[in-house]
Amino acid sequence: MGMGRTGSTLARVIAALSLAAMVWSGAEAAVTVTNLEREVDLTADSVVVASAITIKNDKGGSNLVDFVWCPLELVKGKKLIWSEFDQQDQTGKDATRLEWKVEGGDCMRVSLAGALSPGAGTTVEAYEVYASELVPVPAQIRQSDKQMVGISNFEVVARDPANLVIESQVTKFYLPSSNVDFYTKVKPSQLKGKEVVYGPYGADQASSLVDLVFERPEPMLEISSVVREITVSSWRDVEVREHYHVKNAGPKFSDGFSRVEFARNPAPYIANQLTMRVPRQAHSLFLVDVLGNITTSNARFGQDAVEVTATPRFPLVPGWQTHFTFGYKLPKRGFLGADPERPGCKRLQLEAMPAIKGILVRNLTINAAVPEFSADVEGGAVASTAFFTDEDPFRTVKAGTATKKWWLDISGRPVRTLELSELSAEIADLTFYVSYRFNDIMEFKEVSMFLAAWLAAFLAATLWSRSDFTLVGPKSKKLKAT
Amino acid sequence: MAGGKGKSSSGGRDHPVRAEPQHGSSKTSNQEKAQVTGNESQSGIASTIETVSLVLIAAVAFAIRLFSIVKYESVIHEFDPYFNYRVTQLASEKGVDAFWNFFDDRTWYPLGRVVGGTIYPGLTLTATWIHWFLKAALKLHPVEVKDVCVMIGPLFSSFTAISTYLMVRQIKGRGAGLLAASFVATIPSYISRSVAGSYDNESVAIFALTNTFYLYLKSIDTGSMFWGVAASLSYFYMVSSWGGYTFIINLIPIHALALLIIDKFNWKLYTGYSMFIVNGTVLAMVLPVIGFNAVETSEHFSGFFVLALMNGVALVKYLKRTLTREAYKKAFRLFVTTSVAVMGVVSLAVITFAMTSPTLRWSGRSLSLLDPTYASKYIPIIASVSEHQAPSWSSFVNDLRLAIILMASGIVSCFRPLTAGSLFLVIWGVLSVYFSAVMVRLMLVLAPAACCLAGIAMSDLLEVLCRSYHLAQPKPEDAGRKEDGQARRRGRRRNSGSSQQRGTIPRPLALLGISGAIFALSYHLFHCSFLGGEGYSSPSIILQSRTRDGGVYIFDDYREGYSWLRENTDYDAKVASWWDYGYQTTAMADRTVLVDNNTWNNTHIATVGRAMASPEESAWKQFRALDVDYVFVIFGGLVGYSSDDINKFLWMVRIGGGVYGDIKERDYIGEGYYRIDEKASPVMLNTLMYKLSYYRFAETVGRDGQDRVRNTKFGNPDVKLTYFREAFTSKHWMIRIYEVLEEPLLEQAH
Amino acid sequence: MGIMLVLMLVLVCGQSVIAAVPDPTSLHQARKTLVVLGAGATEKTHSGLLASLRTRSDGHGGTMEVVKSKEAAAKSFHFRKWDRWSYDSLVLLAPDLTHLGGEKLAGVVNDFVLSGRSVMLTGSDEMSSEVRDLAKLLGVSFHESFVDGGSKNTRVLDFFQNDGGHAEQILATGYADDAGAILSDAAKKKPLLWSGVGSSLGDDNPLAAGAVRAHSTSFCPTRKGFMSKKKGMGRFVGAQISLVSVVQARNNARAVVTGSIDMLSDASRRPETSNAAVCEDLTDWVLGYKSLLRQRDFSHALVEGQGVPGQTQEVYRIKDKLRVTTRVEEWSAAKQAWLPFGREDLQVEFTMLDPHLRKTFSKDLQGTYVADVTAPDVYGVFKFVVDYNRVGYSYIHFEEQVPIRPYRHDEYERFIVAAYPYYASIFSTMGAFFLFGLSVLYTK
Amino acid sequence: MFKDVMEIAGVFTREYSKTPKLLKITDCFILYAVTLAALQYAYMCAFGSFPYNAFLGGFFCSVGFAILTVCFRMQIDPSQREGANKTGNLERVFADYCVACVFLFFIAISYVG
Repeated sequence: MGMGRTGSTLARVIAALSLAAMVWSGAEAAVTVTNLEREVDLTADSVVVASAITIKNDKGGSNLVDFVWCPLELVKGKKLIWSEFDQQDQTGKDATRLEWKVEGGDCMRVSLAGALSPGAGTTVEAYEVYASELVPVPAQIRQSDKQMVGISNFEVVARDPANLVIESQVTKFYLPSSNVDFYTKVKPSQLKGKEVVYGPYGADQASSLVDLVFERPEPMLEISSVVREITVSSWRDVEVREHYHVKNAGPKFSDGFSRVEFARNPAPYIANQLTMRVPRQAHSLFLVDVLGNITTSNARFGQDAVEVTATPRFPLVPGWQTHFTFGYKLPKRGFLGADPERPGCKRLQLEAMPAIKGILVRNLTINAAVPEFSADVEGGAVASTAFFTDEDPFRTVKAGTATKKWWLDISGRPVRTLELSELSAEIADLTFYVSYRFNDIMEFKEVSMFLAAWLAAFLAATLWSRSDFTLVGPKSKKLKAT
Repeated sequence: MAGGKGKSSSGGRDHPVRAEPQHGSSKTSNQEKAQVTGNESQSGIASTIETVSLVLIAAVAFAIRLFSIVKYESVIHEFDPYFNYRVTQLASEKGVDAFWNFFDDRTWYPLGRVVGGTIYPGLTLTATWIHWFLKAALKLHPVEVKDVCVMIGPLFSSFTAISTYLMVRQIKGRGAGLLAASFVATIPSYISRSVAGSYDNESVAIFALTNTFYLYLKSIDTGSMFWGVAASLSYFYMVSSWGGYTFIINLIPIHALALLIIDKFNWKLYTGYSMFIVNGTVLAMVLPVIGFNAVETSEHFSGFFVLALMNGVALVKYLKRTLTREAYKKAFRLFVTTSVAVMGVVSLAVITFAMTSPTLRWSGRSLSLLDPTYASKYIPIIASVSEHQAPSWSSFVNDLRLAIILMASGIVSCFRPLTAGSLFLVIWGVLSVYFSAVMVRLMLVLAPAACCLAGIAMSDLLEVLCRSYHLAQPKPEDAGRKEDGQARRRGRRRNSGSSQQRGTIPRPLALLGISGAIFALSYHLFHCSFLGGEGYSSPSIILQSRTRDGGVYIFDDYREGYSWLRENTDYDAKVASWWDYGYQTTAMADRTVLVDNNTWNNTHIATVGRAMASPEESAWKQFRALDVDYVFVIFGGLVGYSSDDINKFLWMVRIGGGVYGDIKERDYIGEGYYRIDEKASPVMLNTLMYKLSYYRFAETVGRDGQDRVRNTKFGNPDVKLTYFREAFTSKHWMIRIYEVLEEPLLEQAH
Repeated sequence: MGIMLVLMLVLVCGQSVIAAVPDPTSLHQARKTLVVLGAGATEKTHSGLLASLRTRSDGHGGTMEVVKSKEAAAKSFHFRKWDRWSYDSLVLLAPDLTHLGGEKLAGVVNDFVLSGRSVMLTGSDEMSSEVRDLAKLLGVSFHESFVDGGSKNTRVLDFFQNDGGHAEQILATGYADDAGAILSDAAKKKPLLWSGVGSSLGDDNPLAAGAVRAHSTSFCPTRKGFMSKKKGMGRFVGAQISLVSVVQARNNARAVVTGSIDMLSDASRRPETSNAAVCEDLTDWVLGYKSLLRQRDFSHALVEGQGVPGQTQEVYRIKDKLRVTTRVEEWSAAKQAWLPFGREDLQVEFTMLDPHLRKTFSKDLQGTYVADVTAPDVYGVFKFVVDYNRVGYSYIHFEEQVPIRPYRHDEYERFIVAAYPYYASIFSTMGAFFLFGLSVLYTK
Repeated sequence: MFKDVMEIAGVFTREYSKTPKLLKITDCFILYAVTLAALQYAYMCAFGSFPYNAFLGGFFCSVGFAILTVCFRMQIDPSQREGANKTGNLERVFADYCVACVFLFFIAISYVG
């Protein structure tokens, strides 16, 4: 999932596209999935399904350039938040990121890297991330109990109504622990260690939904909302403030929270620490909430990043939540530069995800404020696929503008806002940019303001010193007049 | 935010360090001033030095109060300020109009509190307007209300320094003024109430106090109505910011009376005084919190009495001037008889009027001032507040240090010569000594008086020394002295002259004396900054303890508990606790409370005290009746935090018992005195307070473990709770929050 | 209705254990009934009851299962997993039952009720101690005989009001008058043929009530030599004996407890007795087919006072006139719909610490309850309290907090006539001032 | 006794006639204000003190005006200036006086409402 990989594959994707366009032929070639291996990862916050699809271009004389894949048909009633396709080349050494586009509500037309001649086959790796579907089972536990979670109605016998025939398939579930309370049995299915395997099933297997209930030692944390306020100052650094609302979605304690219990055996699913990673140039970090500094936090300045481990004011017991603000400053150089696309513009590019990593983000809002009086401001997510753009099929992406008053602002500085929902840690990292045109003369705004203030004060002082005998002045004149 | 904080605080750190030598220098310049005032009327250079040193003093006054920010963080400190802070926020968000009509439905549930009519608005409005100014005029948008509130204390103490300087200069010349200012800037007992973050009424009130006195003295000195108006305005500010204004409204008449008695009456006094009383009273009545009290309660009567008297005197004098001698004699006799009669009638009326209320129309607090034993006898709530106790002598020495020593000699030097101003200082000093001896809180009123007197004493001392130093030179020292009509100047000339004749101490001794004085001053300064840094700048919500390796260990339990309440309880949840924590709960946890630090309703507080003192089941019933969802107690037993609820519990019992008969103090006393160990009374061990405090405590410290506050074993190690459920306990067990359980869904048969 | 649709969906793809039926917020969602047959009750002996149960549950779009006590007790029987229940209501015709789905009866059924589900519990003279305990948990204590030796269970006797001279075959007529919330008038016309173990309710238990009480001549033999004059034995005598007890938990879960399984049998469904009707009513009630209320759309608005009339405000001022409206609906199982509630005795209280005023709602044509109240002359945080608590009907308790504020500083009346002299004096003084000023300026 | 009064009155009127015109005017106004205050007090006693704040406003307004005027009178009274008169000329005094009066009226009105 590395950023590098995304970048490197862009060229290949384009090549693939042109190729696909070349060999395009009207007649749709029929495709068969000879083998489907799905690996469902339930250890993380969000459900990750990695499937190896071995397709074969069987009957039909024409080449196969693309095929339609309907993950939402295969995984019933789950919310897809990310998907990508890679195709192994013959050597099987490195993979090609495949281009796809949405087709019909919940299917995608995936175009292969190269056309498949009749009879030939290849393996496409689909990688799908679904919003968390884990529910605590039971909904309430005692503090001494283990935290059991379950996933329900998962289709282990995938049947794609669209156009695919799946000849044989296996579905593997990877669980966070080997303590499995319950799993629906569909022969042949077996539990070994932290793994539940369903299949292999033939083409004639009846579709069947399964439930799994298993222990989850880690806390079910989620960032229900985070607002990132990025302020570019024409003098000082780039200032970042992240307002978090974190909560633990685990099963509530029916018997309340006991400090003794917690001291005796701190259950691992009680989150007592949050770690944040910010770029290594970051400085003057702080962590506050409404009541002031959160004193118990320390930062490690590493080679590639600063890592802050913060202890919330109180341990995040399942069902509890907390709000706090994490802030840091970044030097301009390295983040703010000339915009390559728009001459004469400055461009700030930052990572879009907040500093707390590895936790599902329900709602992310980015407000990037650029210096006052800067013109034609643009901003948004830098995305390689349909994701995070306006035509993101799986989430709402709202972009807007606002103004914000900050140090020594007269009219307020322009702000670009971007709102995203359902961002999981498994998603390839995503960057945000804002680009604006700024007249350097404006840099002297602050200075001139100071001067003005000084003048005003001076004038006021002189007026005051004079005002003493203006008290009598007019009256005495009047007297003289009379 | 904290980035900014970091900056400002680091600035704060090196500021005092940087400021102290300058302060020393300002000291030396002070001596020059002392002799300048002695020798010649001000020259340009002198006045510049004067201004510079005054500015420096103000800077020091500001800087010396920033330790709390440096050592902890920019946070509001005590209990009361949290309410002020909350109201300030409201005022700055919703506007001043909303502030006046603020009906607070989140405190004193279910009674609610009319805040607009029961609060002294001075402090909060000041902060609101400053904040507004910073935002609107200076364009400092990110500045938060909190920062302003935190900084109010230091800011106004530097103002106090300036106004003190002005006042003492009015009385005793520049040197004394500067010295007094430098004393007041660094006097510990004032620092303790005005460190950064102690956002309390007193922090602005003391400024208003000194300022009022300055303007009043100026007005009776110049006899100008303008200054009279100014004085009454500043008195208005005082009234609007602190209940202690009654001190002024009594002190000034007493002073005026004294002046009448020693026959120092003149038209200036008349002008200044009458202007002050009339305008001041009307202004005070404008405030909703004072309202008709300004003419109805006995605190204010003395003013009118003296006013009447003064008019009489004025009339007599006038007659004396206009009438011929013998006619005047007759008239005088006549006048005296009639006026005596009238006076008798009036005073009779007043007394009957006063009799109409049981407390003779004295408010409880001022009664407890006149009769120190009153509160403990009748009003346990007032008595229960720690700052209403009488102070220990050590605290006098500690808090006033050099000032208290110099004060006496200051009084002496005030008598030579006795001007209106110096007389004022004397009366102020004496009265405030008495009051502060009754109520430790009023040490605050003593502090400025002591400083002024000390300043005067020190300046006289230095003056004598310097003069004797100068006498050695051949140059006759009173060359530049010009005639000036002011009584003050004349007085000064006389005493300087006399001191000159009274043979001066030899030069080396003078030098020695000067250096000694300098040493004393700098030692005083050092001590004060030490106290300011160590003693008085530790917030009560963040506690600190030294670890063995010299590091600091922070107990942040209060905020832990409050933030838990804020995050994880329903917004409309009702939280019950002892009243000390009411303001903090409403401000920090933002939850509805039953009682808070504005102890206006004894009964309601007694209800909570009674519930805390009842056995679990009946307590549960009482709390359910009040819709209470959560109860929390402060418990220091684990870490030895001594001001916890168990130690306050006896007050709860007393206050509860004061209203409800079923609570009897003696039931809670085990074997002679109040205790919680095995010998404690069964009733005590059965109270809700005990159970909530020690619930599952044995599991941490062991069944025969010790309570680290009481240093005893605790009576009942295994506490069971059936109607309350532990909802949260902070890291060091200091704040323990319990949920009041619902009624059971089913009623079992037995 | 939305809830019900969701429910249907769940029932369709219902084989999932986790996504099981949520706890019913109201009994009308109770769809899946489990009937357990045990000692003294078989399809044969109780065919009438079972038939009527089945027809009703089918008619009201539910499902019903009948199982023998043996298999119901077995661990394999799937009654609950974690906190998911597989049934919504439970009819226990098995006095001998000790376990349910492998768990102890008392415990599991208690949880079942606490989760808002309903149970009908029948005992008999051979009931198990678990049944007794369960009854105790529900607030009904079956009588125990202190006859030395022998079983603890002993039947209620009545030598006067009985059937054909058998003292154990009581003809009870002590129907509670609950305004038809539980028992219809038809049922009350004829006596109830009842034989079994009597029970008594705690006096301080507000949740339990006796639907049918014994006649004053009935008693429960507690010792050799039947009647005991000993104090405290009162609850074994006459109307103190509850033959059929109804319990409604504070979460509106319902329970019927009776000591007689024969009462429900076909044998006792005779024309001259009302057993059929009574059983029908009781099961109707316990399965939530009748007397099921819900309250919604509580609203208050200003009628006259500070602010826009007809507008709902956060805070009202003292002495404002307010209008309070709410809807109360009763579930009609026949129509499968919520219909306006018929009765008129609903009250609203305006409370701070204790009620400052109490007003009975009046109904308008749409069946909305309306009451006009005037805020008292006391400021504080008040509560509107609607509390409806009648035997048989589900409880309605609703509170809404409404602060009442005092006058604002500019709302007091100004320019009072009595004060005109003072105003006049002020202005005349000002006039005097100006005159004086002029005179000062011009007398030179 | 009564004779004394008469005599005193006589002497007083004789002496008083010496005082300058301005002072006489001043005295009139003082008298006016005082009587006004007295009248209000009587009214309050007679008709009850319901709009108490109005009464206080009016009363203090009159009394204040009276006292201000007395102050003014004292300051401009030549017979009373013992020694050199520091506080400036008539204009200065009168300016002060005006300020004070306007201020007094302002707060009185604002208090009455």
